[in-house]
Amino acid sequence: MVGALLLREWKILLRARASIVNPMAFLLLSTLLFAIAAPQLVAEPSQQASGILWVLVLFTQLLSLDAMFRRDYDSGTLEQSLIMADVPFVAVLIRIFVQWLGTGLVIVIATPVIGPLLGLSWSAVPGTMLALLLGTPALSLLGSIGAGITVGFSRGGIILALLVLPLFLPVLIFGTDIVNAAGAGLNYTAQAYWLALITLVALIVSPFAALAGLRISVEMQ
Amino acid sequence: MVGALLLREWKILLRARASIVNPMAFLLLSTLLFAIAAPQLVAEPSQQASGILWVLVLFTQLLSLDAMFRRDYDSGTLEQSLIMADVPFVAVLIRIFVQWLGTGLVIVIATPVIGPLLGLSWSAVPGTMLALLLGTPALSLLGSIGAGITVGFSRGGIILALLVLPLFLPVLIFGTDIVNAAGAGLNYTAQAYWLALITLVALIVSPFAALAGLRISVEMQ
Amino acid sequence: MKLKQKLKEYWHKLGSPRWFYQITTNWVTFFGGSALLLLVTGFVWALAFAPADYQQGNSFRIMYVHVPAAMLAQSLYIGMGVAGFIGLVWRMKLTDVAIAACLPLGMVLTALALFTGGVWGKPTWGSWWEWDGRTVSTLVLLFLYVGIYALREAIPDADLRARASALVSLVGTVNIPIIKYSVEWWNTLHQSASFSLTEKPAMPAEMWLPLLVMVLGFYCFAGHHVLSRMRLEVLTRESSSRWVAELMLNKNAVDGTPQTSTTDHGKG
Amino acid sequence: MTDALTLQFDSLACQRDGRALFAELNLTAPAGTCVELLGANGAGKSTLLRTLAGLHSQYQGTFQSPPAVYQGHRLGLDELLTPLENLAWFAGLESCVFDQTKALALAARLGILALAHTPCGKLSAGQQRRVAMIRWVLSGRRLWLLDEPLTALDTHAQAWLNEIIAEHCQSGGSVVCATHTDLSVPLKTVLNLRPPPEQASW
Amino acid sequence: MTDALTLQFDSLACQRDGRALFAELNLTAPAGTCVELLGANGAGKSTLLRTLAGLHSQYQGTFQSPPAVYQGHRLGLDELLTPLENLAWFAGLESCVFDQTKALALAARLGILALAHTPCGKLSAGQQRRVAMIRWVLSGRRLWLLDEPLTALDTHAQAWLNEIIAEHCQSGGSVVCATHTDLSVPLKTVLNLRPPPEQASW
Amino acid sequence: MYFDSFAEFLQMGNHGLYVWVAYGSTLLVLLSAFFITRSMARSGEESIRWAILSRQVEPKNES
Ligand code: HEM
Ligand SMILES: Nc1ncnc2c1ncn2[C@@H]1O[C@H](COP(=O)(O)OP(=O)(O)OP(=O)(O)O)[C@@H](O)[C@H]1O
Ligand SMILES: Nc1ncnc2c1ncn2[C@@H]1O[C@H](COP(=O)(O)OP(=O)(O)OP(=O)(O)O)[C@@H](O)[C@H]1O
Ligand SMILES: [Mg+2]
Ligand SMILES: [Mg+2]
Repeated sequence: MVGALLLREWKILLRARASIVNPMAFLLLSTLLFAIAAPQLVAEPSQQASGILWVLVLFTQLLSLDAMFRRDYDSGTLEQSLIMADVPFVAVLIRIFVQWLGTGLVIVIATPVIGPLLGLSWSAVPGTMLALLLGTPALSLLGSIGAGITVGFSRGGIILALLVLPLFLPVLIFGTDIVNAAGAGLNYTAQAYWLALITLVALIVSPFAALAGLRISVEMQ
Repeated sequence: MVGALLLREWKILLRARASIVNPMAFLLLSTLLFAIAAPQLVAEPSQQASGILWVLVLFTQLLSLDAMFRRDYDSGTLEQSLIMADVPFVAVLIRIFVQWLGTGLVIVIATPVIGPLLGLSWSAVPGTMLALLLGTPALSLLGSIGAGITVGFSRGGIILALLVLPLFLPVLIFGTDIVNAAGAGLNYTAQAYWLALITLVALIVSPFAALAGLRISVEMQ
Repeated sequence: MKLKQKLKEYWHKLGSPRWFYQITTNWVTFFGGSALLLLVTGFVWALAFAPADYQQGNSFRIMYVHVPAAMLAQSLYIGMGVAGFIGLVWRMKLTDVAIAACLPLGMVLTALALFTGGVWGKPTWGSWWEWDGRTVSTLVLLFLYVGIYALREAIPDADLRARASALVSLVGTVNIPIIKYSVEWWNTLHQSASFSLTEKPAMPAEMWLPLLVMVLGFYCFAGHHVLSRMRLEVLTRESSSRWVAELMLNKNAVDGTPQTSTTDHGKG
Repeated sequence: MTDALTLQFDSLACQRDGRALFAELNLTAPAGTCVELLGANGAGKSTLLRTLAGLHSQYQGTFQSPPAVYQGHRLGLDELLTPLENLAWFAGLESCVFDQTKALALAARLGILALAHTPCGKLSAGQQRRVAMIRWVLSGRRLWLLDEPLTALDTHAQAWLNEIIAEHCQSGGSVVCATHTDLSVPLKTVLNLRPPPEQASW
Repeated sequence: MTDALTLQFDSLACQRDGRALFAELNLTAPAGTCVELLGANGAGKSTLLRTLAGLHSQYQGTFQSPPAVYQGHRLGLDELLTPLENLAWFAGLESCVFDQTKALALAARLGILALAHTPCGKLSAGQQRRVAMIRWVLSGRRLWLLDEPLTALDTHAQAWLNEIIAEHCQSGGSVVCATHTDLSVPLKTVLNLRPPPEQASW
Repeated sequence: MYFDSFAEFLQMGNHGLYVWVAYGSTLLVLLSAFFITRSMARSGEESIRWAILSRQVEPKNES
């Protein structure tokens, strides 16, 4: 089951090729926006870089969350995967995983490029990548709850933001903390464990909640 | 014609009531994110506040642009308004106007609340409101071009961002400039004229471009 | 063993609308009356009789409205989470009414806590707003409220709206302590606050007694508010059953309705 | 005037992805005719109708057609608005005054009077289609382009559809209707879409 | 085994917005029957099918039905994927091995073999419906819930649909099919949805 | 009474505005919440009563 589902996602990703490049392009563009709007901020390595980077990550995530289940919902595929799937839970989990690959992982890989552009010091880059690697799965997982419940609304984007951004807060706090600590050369093991814990809890809770939300959305049709 | 079309938009707005509150709530929420991620930034009145405010405005705009034509496209109403409208141009313009009411105007009204939270000095608030009042219509107008062209894509969100963010740059530059000048107590008439000019040009060009984009999207169906 | 059985019986009865309506008649009266009494006492006491703080002076009196509003805002949210849980697990329809009643009240009380906090902050901190653990978690609470409100507005079907808001309030409730502690932790790490909200001043009794009265008054008010809305919904749902007909027509004839006795205290 | 209402194709052929869909069409249909567009699945009926409506621009040859009402698979009703509100919007689009009495009379005739104030999102598939039927009649346009209008209609509604089309033709309008089930209207011209004689080799 | 395939309703009635749609249904359909679901527009056919599929939870009474294939108005085909890829995904969902030979044989039978590698977004309405028909046959599930399956099908395809349903019933499967056009299959049970006798007062 | 005069009570040692705004907003919130609920309850009960009465009248008319 997992294989066939992953194969499908992979094929769709290849056909709609733009979707791999996009999160990265979006990140770069927002970096540019910041550089233009607040040049003092990114002029030199600074404390704020971590904060701005995380905020950008959240926005990228938000923009891509809205599309997480949308195409499946519109085509009726979602409804079918709830009815026909052996284990609907797995279908949802795979969707979340693929969304993470397309945003979280891309962001992690892009960090060495984006971070310094935003004024992140080089020494902080490995720590930042670790923080993102631990934190972004939680964003995708928690975000899937909101995405599942708002997929039926045509104006879902902003309701989705309202519902999930509060959930993102702890990730944001620990994430920026790691980046700052890494920049200052401090130890950040404790915060990393916290992030990992949040991701773990999200992994256990989110797919069920997302599934419940999707069932409601499908029934709303 | 204009009356009937506005009446419809108004009714939809009333039925989907949440959509009025949302852009404002989203702005507040992003303010919060910034404050948490980069507390040093918002701790005291600062130069950067204007930049951050404008970036937030752009993101809010982006999130709501995606929904600009989406529901009409999905229901087939868009296709009908291209075929049946006496002057399709007017139909598009009204849609843009209503989107602006729901985001741009809301942002202008929210500025006295959001601005100071982001560390904008009180003296800069009137100038900021003027800048937003002049600049946000251009954002809605220019954004409609991208929204029209991407409405057919299910993953439009990020492609849309890539298409319109470059168009937003001039507005961003003059806009932050006005806010900074207002904060420093300088004269900003020249920049205000520029912004007004951009909005005017956008008003003349955008609806046609958006209409062309919509025709392509509908043909792609 | 016996207790368990009793509880179980009670639980099943809760599902019966008629029983719910009857038993809460007295509760509503009780909550309404106590709220009136406590709030009037509390307001007068807090405004006119409680001593001023030796440092903050009379602005300290804002605490007597600020703290109850903040506490109730959180409690109502937790209440929504509990109602959501019950609604999801036992499919009890009344829980959605409870959520619908808690939601606007909680939202305005959160806003009120923010507002009174800001008003208090001006003379105390010298600014309307400071980014601090408490303030941030309250602001987040407001967003959670607004989010659920927006969600409810967006779903036309009553049944699905109930399920969706139950789910979201439940998820949000789980998140509340996480947000609260992480934000406080974050704050202590970043800004060493020039003020401490977490350390309770060793207040003398004449200071905290009025606070206790106000807090209790707020809770009774919320109890009255939520219960009356739930009762109205029960009546509407059951409007074609015999007991409602008897009740309503009886009330009409006598005119001294049991409700009005609880509704007078608004003038206070 | 009558000339403007004539529907005329001169060796018209539509393409998709550069591939010709059907053999070149020639047709002259005076006002008052109902053209029944037949053809196997994938023959190009929907594409032809969209071309006539101006929604598809890949075609060769020429056609002459008055401004038309087009009804595709997506109905064009906003699900938050009631049937009446949707109809009022359509009237507004054409800059006409909305004739509510007539709309209600038609709703009564089509058996959806009770639903006039229910949001369209809460109507069943067939009920929504009935709302769309009212819109054709209310529109001032004389040519109707209908893509499988019998879809989701029950027996009554199918009869009404035939009636409405017949009345429209009688009053001088024209209809082009893609369908897989025969329409029972007088003055019917059948236009059969056949595959192109040979795929043009280029 | 046969017992598990029996479709059974005990005073089943669906609601929308708390309003009962049709009179209580009672039915016992052993394996091998095709239940033809009739009723005027808005009678509740689609709602009943969605209830049976588990997509609608506002109902009273009980029903017993095996896991089913459900086919609503939205086909559930991803428009970027080809028919074969879509079918493979459906097999994957059910944790079955995808039988490509059988799928191709069916595609040939339904006349869409040439389109097996064209993305579904580029197929016409009827062609997409044919792809969906293949999916029912390939699925292991024994009950099919079909909502107006004749939509958009041309005459050939309609005949195939009848054949496929008949074969499925012969091999011990069951079908519930909402339709406005009679199916021509043997062993047909007609279930007529009528409005509830009187709005139940609760 | 903590204050010596009514003017002092209003003044609250220069913090009067803040204190009164805070208390005023609280009172406003509580009172409006209460009155909205009460008017909802009243109109709701009224319409229920109407429905019941009209139902009791109708069958008599028919028979
Ligand atoms: C907008 C700003 C403020 C917000 C959002 C806010 C929020 C809160 C919250 C959520 C509580 C907790 C209530 C509970 O559950 O026990 C609280 C308690 C309290 N606040 Fe504020 N507050 C703000 C400003 C202030 C200011 C300016 C002061 C005084 C200088 C203050 C003093 C207190 C005190 C003394 C308590 C009770 C402490 C305790 O019981 O632990 N607050 N506030
Ligand atoms: N989302 C909805 N919310 C509320 N009511 C609905 C909704 N969808 C349909 N209804 C109502 O429920 C009834 C049954 O709808 P349903 O779609 O099941 O009918 P149907 O028998 O399938 O009709 P058709 O032949 O037109 O497809 C209709 O009267 C309709 O008005
Ligand atoms: N978006 C598209 N891109 C490319 N080719 C398409 C597209 N849509 C349809 N086609 C192809 O064009 C041909 C005609 O499609 P069309 O939808 O016009 O057929 P139709 O006659 O309406 O069929 P049906 O009876 O199934 O509705 C089909 O062979 C189809 O494969
Ligand atoms: Mg077609
Ligand atoms: Mg139906």
